[in-house]
Amino acid sequence: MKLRKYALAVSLAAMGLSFTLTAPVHAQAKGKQAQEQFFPVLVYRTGAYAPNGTPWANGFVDYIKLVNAKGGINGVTATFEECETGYATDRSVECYERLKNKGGGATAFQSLSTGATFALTEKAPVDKIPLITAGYGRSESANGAVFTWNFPLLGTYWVGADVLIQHLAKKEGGFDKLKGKKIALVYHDSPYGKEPIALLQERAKMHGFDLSLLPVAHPGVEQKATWLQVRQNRPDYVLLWGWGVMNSTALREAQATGYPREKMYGIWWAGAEPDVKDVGEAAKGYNALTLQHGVELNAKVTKDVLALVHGKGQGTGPKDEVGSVLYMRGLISAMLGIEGVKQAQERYGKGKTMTGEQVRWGLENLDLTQQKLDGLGFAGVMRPVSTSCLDHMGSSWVRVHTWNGSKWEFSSDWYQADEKIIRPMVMHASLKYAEEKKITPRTPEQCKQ
Amino acid sequence: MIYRENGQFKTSYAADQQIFPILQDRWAILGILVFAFVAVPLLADEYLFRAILIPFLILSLAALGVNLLVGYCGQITLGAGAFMAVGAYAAYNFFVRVDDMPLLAALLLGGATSAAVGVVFGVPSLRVRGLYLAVATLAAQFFWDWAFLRIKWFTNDSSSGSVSVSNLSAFGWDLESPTDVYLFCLLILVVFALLAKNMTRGAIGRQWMAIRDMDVAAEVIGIRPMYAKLSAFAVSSFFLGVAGGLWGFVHLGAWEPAAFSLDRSFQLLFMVIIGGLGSIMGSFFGAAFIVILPIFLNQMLPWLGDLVGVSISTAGVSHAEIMIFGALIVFFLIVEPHGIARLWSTAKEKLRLWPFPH
Amino acid sequence: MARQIGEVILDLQNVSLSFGGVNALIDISFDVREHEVRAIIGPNGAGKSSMLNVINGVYRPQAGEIILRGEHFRQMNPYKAASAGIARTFQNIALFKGMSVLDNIMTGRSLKMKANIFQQAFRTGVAKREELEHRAKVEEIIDFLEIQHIRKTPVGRLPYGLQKRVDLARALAMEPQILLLDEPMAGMNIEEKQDMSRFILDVNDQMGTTIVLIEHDMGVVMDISDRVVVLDYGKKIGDGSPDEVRGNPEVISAYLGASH
Amino acid sequence: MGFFLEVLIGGLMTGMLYSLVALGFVLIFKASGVFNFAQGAMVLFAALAMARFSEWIPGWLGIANPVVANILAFIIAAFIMFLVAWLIERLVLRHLVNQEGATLLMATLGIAYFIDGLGQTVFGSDIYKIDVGMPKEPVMVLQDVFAGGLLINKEDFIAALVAALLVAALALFFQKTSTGRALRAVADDHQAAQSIGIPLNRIWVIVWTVAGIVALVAGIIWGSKMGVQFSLVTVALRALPVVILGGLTSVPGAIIGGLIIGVGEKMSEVYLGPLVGGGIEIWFAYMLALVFLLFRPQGLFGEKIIDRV
Repeated sequence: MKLRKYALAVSLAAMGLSFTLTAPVHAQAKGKQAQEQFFPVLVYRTGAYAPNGTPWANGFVDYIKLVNAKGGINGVTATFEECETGYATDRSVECYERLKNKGGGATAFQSLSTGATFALTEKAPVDKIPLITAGYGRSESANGAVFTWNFPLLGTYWVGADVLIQHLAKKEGGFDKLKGKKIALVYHDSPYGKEPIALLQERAKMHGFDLSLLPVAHPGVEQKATWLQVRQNRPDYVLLWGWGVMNSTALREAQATGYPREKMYGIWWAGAEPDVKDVGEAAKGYNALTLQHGVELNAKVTKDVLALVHGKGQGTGPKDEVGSVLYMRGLISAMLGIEGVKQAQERYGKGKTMTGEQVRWGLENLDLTQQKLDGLGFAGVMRPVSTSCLDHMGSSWVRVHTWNGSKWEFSSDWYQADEKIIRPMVMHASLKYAEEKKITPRTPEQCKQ
Repeated sequence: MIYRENGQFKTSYAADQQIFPILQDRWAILGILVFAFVAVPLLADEYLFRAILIPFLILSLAALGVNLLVGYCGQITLGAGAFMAVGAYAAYNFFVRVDDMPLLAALLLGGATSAAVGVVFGVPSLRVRGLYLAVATLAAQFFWDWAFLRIKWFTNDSSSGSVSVSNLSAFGWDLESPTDVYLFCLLILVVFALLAKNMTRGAIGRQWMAIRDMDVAAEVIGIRPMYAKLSAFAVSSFFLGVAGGLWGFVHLGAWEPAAFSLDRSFQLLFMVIIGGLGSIMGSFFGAAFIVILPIFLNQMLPWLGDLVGVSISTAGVSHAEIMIFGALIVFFLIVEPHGIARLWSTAKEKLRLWPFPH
Repeated sequence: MARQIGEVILDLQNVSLSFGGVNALIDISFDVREHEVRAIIGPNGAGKSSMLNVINGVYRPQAGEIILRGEHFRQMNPYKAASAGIARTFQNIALFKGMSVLDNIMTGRSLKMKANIFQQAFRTGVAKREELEHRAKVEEIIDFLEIQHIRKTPVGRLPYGLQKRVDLARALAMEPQILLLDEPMAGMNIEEKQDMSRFILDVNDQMGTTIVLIEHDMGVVMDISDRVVVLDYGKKIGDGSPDEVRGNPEVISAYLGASH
Repeated sequence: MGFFLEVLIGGLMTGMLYSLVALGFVLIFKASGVFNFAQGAMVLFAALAMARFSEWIPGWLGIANPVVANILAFIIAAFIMFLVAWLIERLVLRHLVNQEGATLLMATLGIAYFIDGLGQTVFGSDIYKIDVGMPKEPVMVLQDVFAGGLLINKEDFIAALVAALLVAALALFFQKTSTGRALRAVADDHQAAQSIGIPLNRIWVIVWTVAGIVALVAGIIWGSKMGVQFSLVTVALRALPVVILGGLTSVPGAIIGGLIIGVGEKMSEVYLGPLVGGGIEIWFAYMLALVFLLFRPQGLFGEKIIDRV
């Protein structure tokens, strides 16, 4: 017993020491050489959402490796450090604080979590670090006049919801045909899942369809009651707004209650391999949006990664994952950050390390033309994106893809969100935010500075 | 100086009833306060403040609240996170709905709301005990998780259900820099710790402990279990509510109910059990242990890996982190089931007798 | 002797108590006079502790009445009993293990402490003064029971005899009019028993407290009590002065038939 | 009417699975007085072991037959659960005898963390498959009785059947075997059991192993339903109201409680949920249990607590 007490005392002392040690450990990375551009990577490779977080993180990191293999960002080496958040907001904040000053200052943060995005939105302006939330985050942050540091590039949840309704209208043969239709939204009961509701309600008012909301509690493993309700109401379509295990469970429950998977449409976070591969044949016919890209096994960038990263044994994850949906999402997210830096270098000096503020300018003036995208190896993967000081989203190109039982296949043409609907909503919500926060929105003149 | 109370004779009961009757303790506390208020702001960097010290202070406050209920009054709760959430959302509503509401007032009103809710959810404790009560408190946890997601009024009709605050200031003091936020939290914590200490060494504290140790006997000597238990729930929830408000307002800035999930409740219970049930000091030890250890492991493991030339993947680090964390908790409970505070007092007793052990 | 035995202060009439079909007390009536020492005796399982539990409301009898200073109660509850000036000690020592001797005794003052929770939290003048006044009172009891040396010790660390004394001290801190003692001398050696007897008599004598006592040691009972009730299997089989009870044939047979 | 029955049946079948997890809690609490919060982690760990070994075995041994692979994997997983039980007894329980309930509860939470980490380290943190050949497509029955018929999910039905069989087998084990009787003796009184020569430590290992195997079966059922991944640990949280409703020490309580909670939960979500925006089933289950507790603090079949002074 006595020995134990000593062991305890020693471990306690170690605890105390740890407190002092934590500082030096994290200080070590400080003061690196210039000509390095540091990318913090918030990931979740563990916990309930790991199956989805992992491929995203692998794609993100692989792209940084690819850039370096190709000579860096105009000669500047891209460095990175991962920090595990477990999809928890407080750990994300800790990671943010840990990484924001590392490696000469963080370039931009990408949290891959709506909850963390909300928290970091309050912190990023203070630290002057851009926050890229490609395909997630808060929809109203597309208004760059208010959300100076947020970049919901490529699309927000309102875009997703809008396109889904457009697609359904097209299926039915026109918006007027939606009248009287029943559409159910099965959503993750969190800010993430609730984001589209505002837009769907707006659209329901416009077209006279009947929207029913069916929340599913985190993490979404128990959905029997939800699907019993679906069975009772027999909606014409089910929109699925899930993440992680919730998606595959929804598909299984749909099967168990006999709801046709062809009538189910997921957001782009509910349309990747982990959501369907385990359900297999039973998910056949299920549709989901794609945030521009889908599965891109034949894209040049995919081949580049295989050759220059995996080929040299530098691959982050398994080889067969390269090109899959979430992997590509991570890869594109990283690319957007890198391109922001590149754009900033155009103005502030090529081959130099950019500060957060400079990167923000770069992200605000992104102009990824088709030609540039082709050069980067993204031909066929995505369409041109260009941002401005007032528009932090850039573009809203979306397609639908369908699971054929063994792989995803595109099943629609390109869509764009209806600006007439989205813009007023973005303005309304962002100005309300500005009022609460006593932010004066930037004017176009201020943008020119 | 040698830690000894010999020769320090008390000539009045008043002197004997000071918070810290022993002279050396008074010096030590003074020293700690000076260190916390003066030295830390000079020494710590932003990371230490924002990622470690501020969460530590706020969670210490919450742990203090849990300890009053669990450690002093003996009512196990697994719903502490819910009361933090109630405090945070109530404070938010007072803050945004009432014009010119001062921050501190909003936080205290949040605490008061949480106290009222705590009393309601404390009612089952009059009938149900022990583990049954613990599980029953989960009802509060899940109910409030749901309520803040579903009832739009609580979130000021925000479309996503997430809320945020900024431009905080108290008494004309802008809470911008990490040092300011740290000092603000520290100040609140010190005041609340003092209040907690006063209550626990006063009549109400004795009533709580009496209920904890032997409720039938307590009733027989004229302590009303209802008053004692519900007051413990109220005070505990008040502390938790203020802590929740701080967590939302100054630590996260923007939050959703998941910030106060069941994991938070478990975390707080861990703090008081590892730190020491029925010990104010223990709440701080526990909070330090639980806040710092995972972060430390998370940063230490890759560093250790580098030393021996192994690079550990992020996933590997986090898995190792939770394994070590879990194992250490079990280890601590086995070696010292009464928590770090007991170890501390044993050490003090040894010191008191040193260098003559008998 | 200064004390004067007075009127009936506590009167139990036809009390019956059962637990799930098992009868613990059957139609019991007896009274207690002010300032007297009243003993309840009987073999194990006779229902003695249940009797005390009925008086101070821990158990609720199914039938009968409790008349306290002329006021009729169907049942008591512990808080009502405590407010009415009834204190008790416990057979198996029900001290608050996690607290010091001083704090244990201070809890006995709970009913008399009036500062509210805010005054206590901020330790305002009222709360501070009150704490000091009651501390002084408690110190008197500590002196009276000669436990000064252990006042800061956690009760869990005390030997059995001292714990019993602390239990008594806590009850005395309530300044009760009626003190119920449940086997105050069980498990003590001769010397400790003598001390305890002295304390009980002193309490009765100096403070005028009425005492209801359960005790196994017949010698002690006969020495210190004024009147004795005898219970057996939940029934009353004798009542009267020690001498009367001693001569009661039913009592003798109960005791001979029992383990004694 | 048809729909009402579907909800009822759905609730009963979910409830049966809750019973199975609740049974794990009850077994351990009965024998060792530990409220085992690691039950969820054990479900995940067992399911991970099962899924991974059934995936690996064909490669290692060259056995193509999935039935054989599954059986082997089941045996290995059961053995692993025995090892877990043995280690928990050795390293934890044995050192924590006579500690308070709250301390033990926290220790099991510590164990849960450890097992979570270990499971993911050894077996990975992706989604894995358990394929024991459960039918997935629903069937319609009684079409001529109700309009639209009655939709029955065969998978749930089989799962409920397996759960019921397991519960029956355990009941037999407790009633008829000498080990079972010893277990009950331990549950009634630790010291008495020890004094008549029942080795407490061995009993604990047995009980934890049995609870581990119960967790394994629960893990297989849930895992085959929705894939084996981390979220399985939350299944235990859904089963907690069952335990307090049924009483911590009662096997029949776990079963009846599971059915009540399962039905109450689904009914509330389907019929009350739409009125308040949905998503109420979790807290409704807890509230149901709580309200129930107010009338019967010891649970449905728990032993009544009498204060003795």
